[in-house]
Amino acid sequence: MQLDYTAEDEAFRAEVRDFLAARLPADVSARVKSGQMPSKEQILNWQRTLNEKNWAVHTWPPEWGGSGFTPIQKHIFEEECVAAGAPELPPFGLNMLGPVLLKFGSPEQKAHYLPRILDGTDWWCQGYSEPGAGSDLASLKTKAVRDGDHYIVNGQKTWTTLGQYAEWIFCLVRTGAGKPQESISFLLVDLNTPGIEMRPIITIEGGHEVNEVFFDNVKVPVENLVGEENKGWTYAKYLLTHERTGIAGVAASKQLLKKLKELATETDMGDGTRLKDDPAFAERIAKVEIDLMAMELTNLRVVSKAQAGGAPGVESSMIKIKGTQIRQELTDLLRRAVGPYALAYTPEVYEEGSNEAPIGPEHAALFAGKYFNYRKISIYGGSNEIQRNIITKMVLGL
Amino acid sequence: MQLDYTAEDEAFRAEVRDFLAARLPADVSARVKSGQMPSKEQILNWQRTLNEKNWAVHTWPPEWGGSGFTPIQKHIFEEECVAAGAPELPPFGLNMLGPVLLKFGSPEQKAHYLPRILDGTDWWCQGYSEPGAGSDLASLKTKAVRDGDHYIVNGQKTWTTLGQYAEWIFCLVRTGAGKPQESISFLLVDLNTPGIEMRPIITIEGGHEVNEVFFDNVKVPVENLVGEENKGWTYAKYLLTHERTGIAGVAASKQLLKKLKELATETDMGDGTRLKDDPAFAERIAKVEIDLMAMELTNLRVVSKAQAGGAPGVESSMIKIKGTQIRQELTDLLRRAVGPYALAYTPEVYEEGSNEAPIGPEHAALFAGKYFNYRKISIYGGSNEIQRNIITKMVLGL
Amino acid sequence: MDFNLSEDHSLLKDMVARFVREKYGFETRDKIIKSDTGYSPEIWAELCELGLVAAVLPESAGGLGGTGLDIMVVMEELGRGIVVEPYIATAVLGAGLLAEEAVGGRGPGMLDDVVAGGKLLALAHGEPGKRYNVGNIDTRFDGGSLTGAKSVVLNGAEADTLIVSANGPDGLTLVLVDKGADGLSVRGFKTHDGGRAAEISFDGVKVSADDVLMSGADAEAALGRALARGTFAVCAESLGVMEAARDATLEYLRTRTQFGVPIGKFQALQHRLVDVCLEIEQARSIVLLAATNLEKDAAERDRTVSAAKSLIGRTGRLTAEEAVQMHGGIGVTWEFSVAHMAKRLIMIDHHFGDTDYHLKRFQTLSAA
Amino acid sequence: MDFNLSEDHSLLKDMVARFVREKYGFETRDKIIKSDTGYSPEIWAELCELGLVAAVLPESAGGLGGTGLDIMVVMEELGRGIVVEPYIATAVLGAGLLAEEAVGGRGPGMLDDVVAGGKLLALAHGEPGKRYNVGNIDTRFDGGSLTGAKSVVLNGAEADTLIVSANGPDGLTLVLVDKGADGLSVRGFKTHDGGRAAEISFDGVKVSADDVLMSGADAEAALGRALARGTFAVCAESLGVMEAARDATLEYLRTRTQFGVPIGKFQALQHRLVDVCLEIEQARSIVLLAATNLEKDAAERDRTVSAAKSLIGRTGRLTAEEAVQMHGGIGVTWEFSVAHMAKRLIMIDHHFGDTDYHLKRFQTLSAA
Repeated sequence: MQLDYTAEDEAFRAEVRDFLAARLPADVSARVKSGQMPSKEQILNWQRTLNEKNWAVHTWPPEWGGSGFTPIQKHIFEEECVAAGAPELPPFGLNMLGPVLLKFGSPEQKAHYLPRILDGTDWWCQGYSEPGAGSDLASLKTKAVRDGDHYIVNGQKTWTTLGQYAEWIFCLVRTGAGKPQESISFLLVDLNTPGIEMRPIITIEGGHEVNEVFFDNVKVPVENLVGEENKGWTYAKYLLTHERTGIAGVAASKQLLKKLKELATETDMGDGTRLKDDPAFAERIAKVEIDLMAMELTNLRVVSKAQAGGAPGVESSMIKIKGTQIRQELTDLLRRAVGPYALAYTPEVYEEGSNEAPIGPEHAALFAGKYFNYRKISIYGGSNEIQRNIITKMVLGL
Repeated sequence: MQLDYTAEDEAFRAEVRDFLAARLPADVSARVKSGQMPSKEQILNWQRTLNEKNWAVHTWPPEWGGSGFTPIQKHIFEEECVAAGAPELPPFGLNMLGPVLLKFGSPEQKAHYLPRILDGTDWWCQGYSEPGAGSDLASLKTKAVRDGDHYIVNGQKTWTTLGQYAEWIFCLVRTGAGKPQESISFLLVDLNTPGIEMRPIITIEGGHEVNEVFFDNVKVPVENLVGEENKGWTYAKYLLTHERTGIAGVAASKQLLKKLKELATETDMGDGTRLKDDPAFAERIAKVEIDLMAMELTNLRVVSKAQAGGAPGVESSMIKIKGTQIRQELTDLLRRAVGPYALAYTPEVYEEGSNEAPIGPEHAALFAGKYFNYRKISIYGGSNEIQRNIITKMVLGL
Repeated sequence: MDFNLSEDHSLLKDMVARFVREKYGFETRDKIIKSDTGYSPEIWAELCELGLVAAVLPESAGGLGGTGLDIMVVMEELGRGIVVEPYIATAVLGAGLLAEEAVGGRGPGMLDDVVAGGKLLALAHGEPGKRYNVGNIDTRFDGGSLTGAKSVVLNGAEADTLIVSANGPDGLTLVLVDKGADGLSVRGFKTHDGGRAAEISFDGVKVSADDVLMSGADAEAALGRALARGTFAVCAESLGVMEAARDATLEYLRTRTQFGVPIGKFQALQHRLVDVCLEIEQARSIVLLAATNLEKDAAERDRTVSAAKSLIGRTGRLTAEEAVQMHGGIGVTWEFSVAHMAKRLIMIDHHFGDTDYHLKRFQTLSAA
Repeated sequence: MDFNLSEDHSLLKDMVARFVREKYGFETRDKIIKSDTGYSPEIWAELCELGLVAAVLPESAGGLGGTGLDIMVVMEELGRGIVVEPYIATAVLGAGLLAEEAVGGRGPGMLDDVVAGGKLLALAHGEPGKRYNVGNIDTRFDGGSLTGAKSVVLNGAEADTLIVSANGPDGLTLVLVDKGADGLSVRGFKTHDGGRAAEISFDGVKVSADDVLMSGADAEAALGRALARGTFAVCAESLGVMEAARDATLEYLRTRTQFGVPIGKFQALQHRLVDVCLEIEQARSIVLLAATNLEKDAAERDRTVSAAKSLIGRTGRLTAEEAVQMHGGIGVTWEFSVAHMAKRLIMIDHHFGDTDYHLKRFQTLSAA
């Protein structure tokens, strides 16, 4: 047993840190650290910067431009990126579609799509969820009917994250009449094809992160089928195992905790004392800090298992649940720390280029929105209830 | 809407309080207030004292010696009794069997048993639960086979509270082969009958409150059958509705809260400060105090509904759950308040007539035992899980 | 002891409930919260016509009630519809203060206009950097001039007239300042719960003798009552929102199917919803208690109101989070009312002092 | 980074596990906790023979390890069997102190006897009325004489020799007092978790120079280490007890039927048990972290140990209460081991400072 990072690990961390210090633009970093979305351009520029060093993707083999990081290196890299305020790269092409194409795509598909993902030419989005399907993913209804050289796609997808930025969408579609899991195919669709309409879904706090996508007799060339017809469920499940990385949110939680402590130190209670001097509130911060100390190690245990070649299976359900609880508790404490100013709903103040002063202390008014927005993290990617069902079955055997 | 007690209510409260001050023996009161069981003799003496005033039972009509209290009066009476440290009267005869006999018993049964319950001649105990049956009461296996003028009873009962004091037991027994609910009978059994053995069950904290009762070819005269054969399930359910009174435990919780506040005031933290000065602990006390303020009113809403003639139905499930949560939280805070002395397990110190000094402050060492003992209150009388199932069905209709 | 509503209160309740049901649907509300002013003049006129402002004023001031129960009945039903109209600012706080016996100057004369819907009011009391600790204020009133700043003033930008707390030669003084007065700056903003608030500053605003409502002990007592009533009002409102969120969730569990069955068949969700229901019953009890104690002496009143606000804060959070979680994806979208219920429940924690603030205040008042 | 046990640790773990499984069943334990001394001399002899005292001592003192991981491996397995033998008092605290480099007098000479099982030790440190605040002590050592009182001393009545903390001319001093010494009064008592403790007083007990182990900075540092190790030991033990309670509950849910199905089919119970499992994983992580940091500098060591004790306290309570509740009636009877697991889990909160105490200490140490 050896819980400390090795000297090599620490050297790698220093290299990453130096790189971030040298190459990450200050305005982008400031924006990310304050909890705001960077622009599409800012994200893609950062992706290109990382790609110069082959650091943009870790789930691909080096010959395709992957970093070749070990799980521990990947963990360190992500930790440093979050700490530095680097934009999160869009995972849809890099970490979702990419691994599927590498494993199941044709040589032509790989050669065409992978480089375009890596250099940011194509922004992909995900066409998995459908209205009404929820946790029961396999009950999807979007149909693709073969018609000569094309499929004709009809139906609707939803929860399409950052679809407004995307050029392409990968979709699960129903191509057969057999068992639900045996009649699904995996299709790549150009969003410029006639018959596709993307509509924003405004989320609880007022933001635009997700979309609905409507398909009305959309013609998709058969060469856009990945793998075999009706085998899509296999590819879909493969993709989902890759979706789970970073699910513990330890690095993000550390940033939130840091922000919370700063806020507690700065916040005057109106009577000369500071919020951090309130023992009950200080106790809540300490509690979640301890939970996070434990979570960091729990996560490293999983990472280290992956390092040793073990497959992160049901552990990801565990860290998903606890990780979301910690982040949600942190955003709850953050909005409480802000006090009355948490009421302010002023997205216009935080828009790029706005000159309006915020209501209350700088960024304070963002935290209530963050709290509301973060309700999603225990719902998406398999709700915490679904994760509990998985653990019940896989670990408890009940 | 009128949430205050009426002048009549207050006059009644004063009468009860005066009576308690005049008639409740100081040593008994002290024992009860410290959280210890009074002796059988002390309990029965108190029952006789109350009975002189027809105050021993409230579930019987006045012509049989019942108090005739309204639900509000009964609530006030119980509140004052608990506050004064009066022993709880054994409910088995008074509030469980009594109402069943009054409604379903023969004239002979009423004339014989009821007066003996009231004057303490017969201490009854309950023979409902069986090992393995748990929440599924109707799955009971104890058999009674008719043999001429007698039933021959074989089987086992468990969780028989204070059976060690009892002269009689009322039992649910299986007398037929039909549906579980249609083959149960309600039988009265003299515990002196040959073939009965009572064995103590020692509970988690080391106390002896409950027992197992074994029946080996026990002959019970047929006249000891209540009502009709195979109709016992109806009587059993009727009994259970009466078991639920006082289930909110508000008066008991108030006593625990009082004790907790005293302890917090007295307890030196070892650095000159008092436990009550610990803001985090004080906050926990305040939280449960507020919960209790609300609970008192929630309970009064149910009592008042009964006053108006409504049947307390599913509300009793609600106040059972929340009431047990509050009492359990209070005993948890009590054991924590005690500090290291909570470790002491010294029942011998608290036995009647012991001259040994307690470990730590007077009575302090009792609270951990109370905490452990009180784990039962969310289990017995229909576990909180069963109550949630009931509410799901009855209120939510799910 | 009697827990039934009087006939009058039952009628009032039904009336508000019907109004909310028939006139304040999701789309109406959504249009209102996205509008420039954040309220609907038409709806406001109707609410006044129904007598809802009068309902929370005492008969001595020409009102129809004004007790804790009156406030409770109205607010609970407004809560069920997550109504964002400026009712607390204008009726509970503003008109409530104008209806105080000790009020002088042009205050009493305004009341009829306010009751009839002709005038919106706001109470400008909290100050920047003071958080929920509203006992000490820096705004100065001296020589007929008002200087200072007020923070997160509920409907401060919509109000025709502000009631401003300030320290003056006679101690705490409540003065009237009309919209557009010289030296008055108002920056209105939206709030997460669909309402509006404003940052306000006074730079030598002229205040005549006629603008002075009260000062000294009268002002202290009246302001104490107003804040207690306002705090209580959001407690009662929260109860209504919680019930609506619970009902919506129950309906969702009944109708939403997953893996071939309504999700309400899943016991884990059942038991969690039961726990929410229990806590809402507890919330109802503490709101009832606070309603009753609202007319008692200040110490008992404030202790109970703080108990209620603290408990409501906890239960509101539980209810909001569980309702959203059980709704799943659609629970976090703007298009479903449960999201707005959740936002109101959580944001109530930021009005009039949060759970922690009131838990501490409860302790202080209990020890006194 | 490597989370696997070394081969030595794996062997140690298996050995203790086997011992507990084969020799420390419910009835054996029940007899022991009801016995006069509260431990079994035979079992103790076997534990010593297996080298378990040596396992937690450094090689420099003739031991076999003595790292945090050594303690963790042993204590976790002892926890699984809710073993009540005087291991913490004698091995972790007592022998641990005697193995300190700075130890003088007759201390070092006793160690072999202790390791071989010939002698039981106890650390008499906490004092009456001091609660968990063990930083300030009143017991005086002066002129070769010891006067004062010690409270809730773990296995204080069973120990052949006490290690007593006192203030003396050279500051904090650790001295040895043998059972039966003149002026020594010991009142032993049972504890709810099946163990023993004692109230002890010293009325001018003679202490020779040979009895003095350490004083001043050496004593402060050694006592700090001993208390950190003791606190850590109950954390690791708690982890083992939690796992045993979880396993027992899981087994119960699999086998106990109600309404015709195993109760493990009820989703509400499933999800609650999952939550318990998650928290136990978190507990394992924090115990691992504390094991690693046990050898680091005092500040980092104590901060992590306090984090662990606080988290363990919360999770222990959750696990104990859920395990008992899910067992239903039999969970609250003496005859089923889950009750004793629950008692140990809860009582661990009263050893070495409770959840609140350590949460505060964590804050203090984090701020420093």
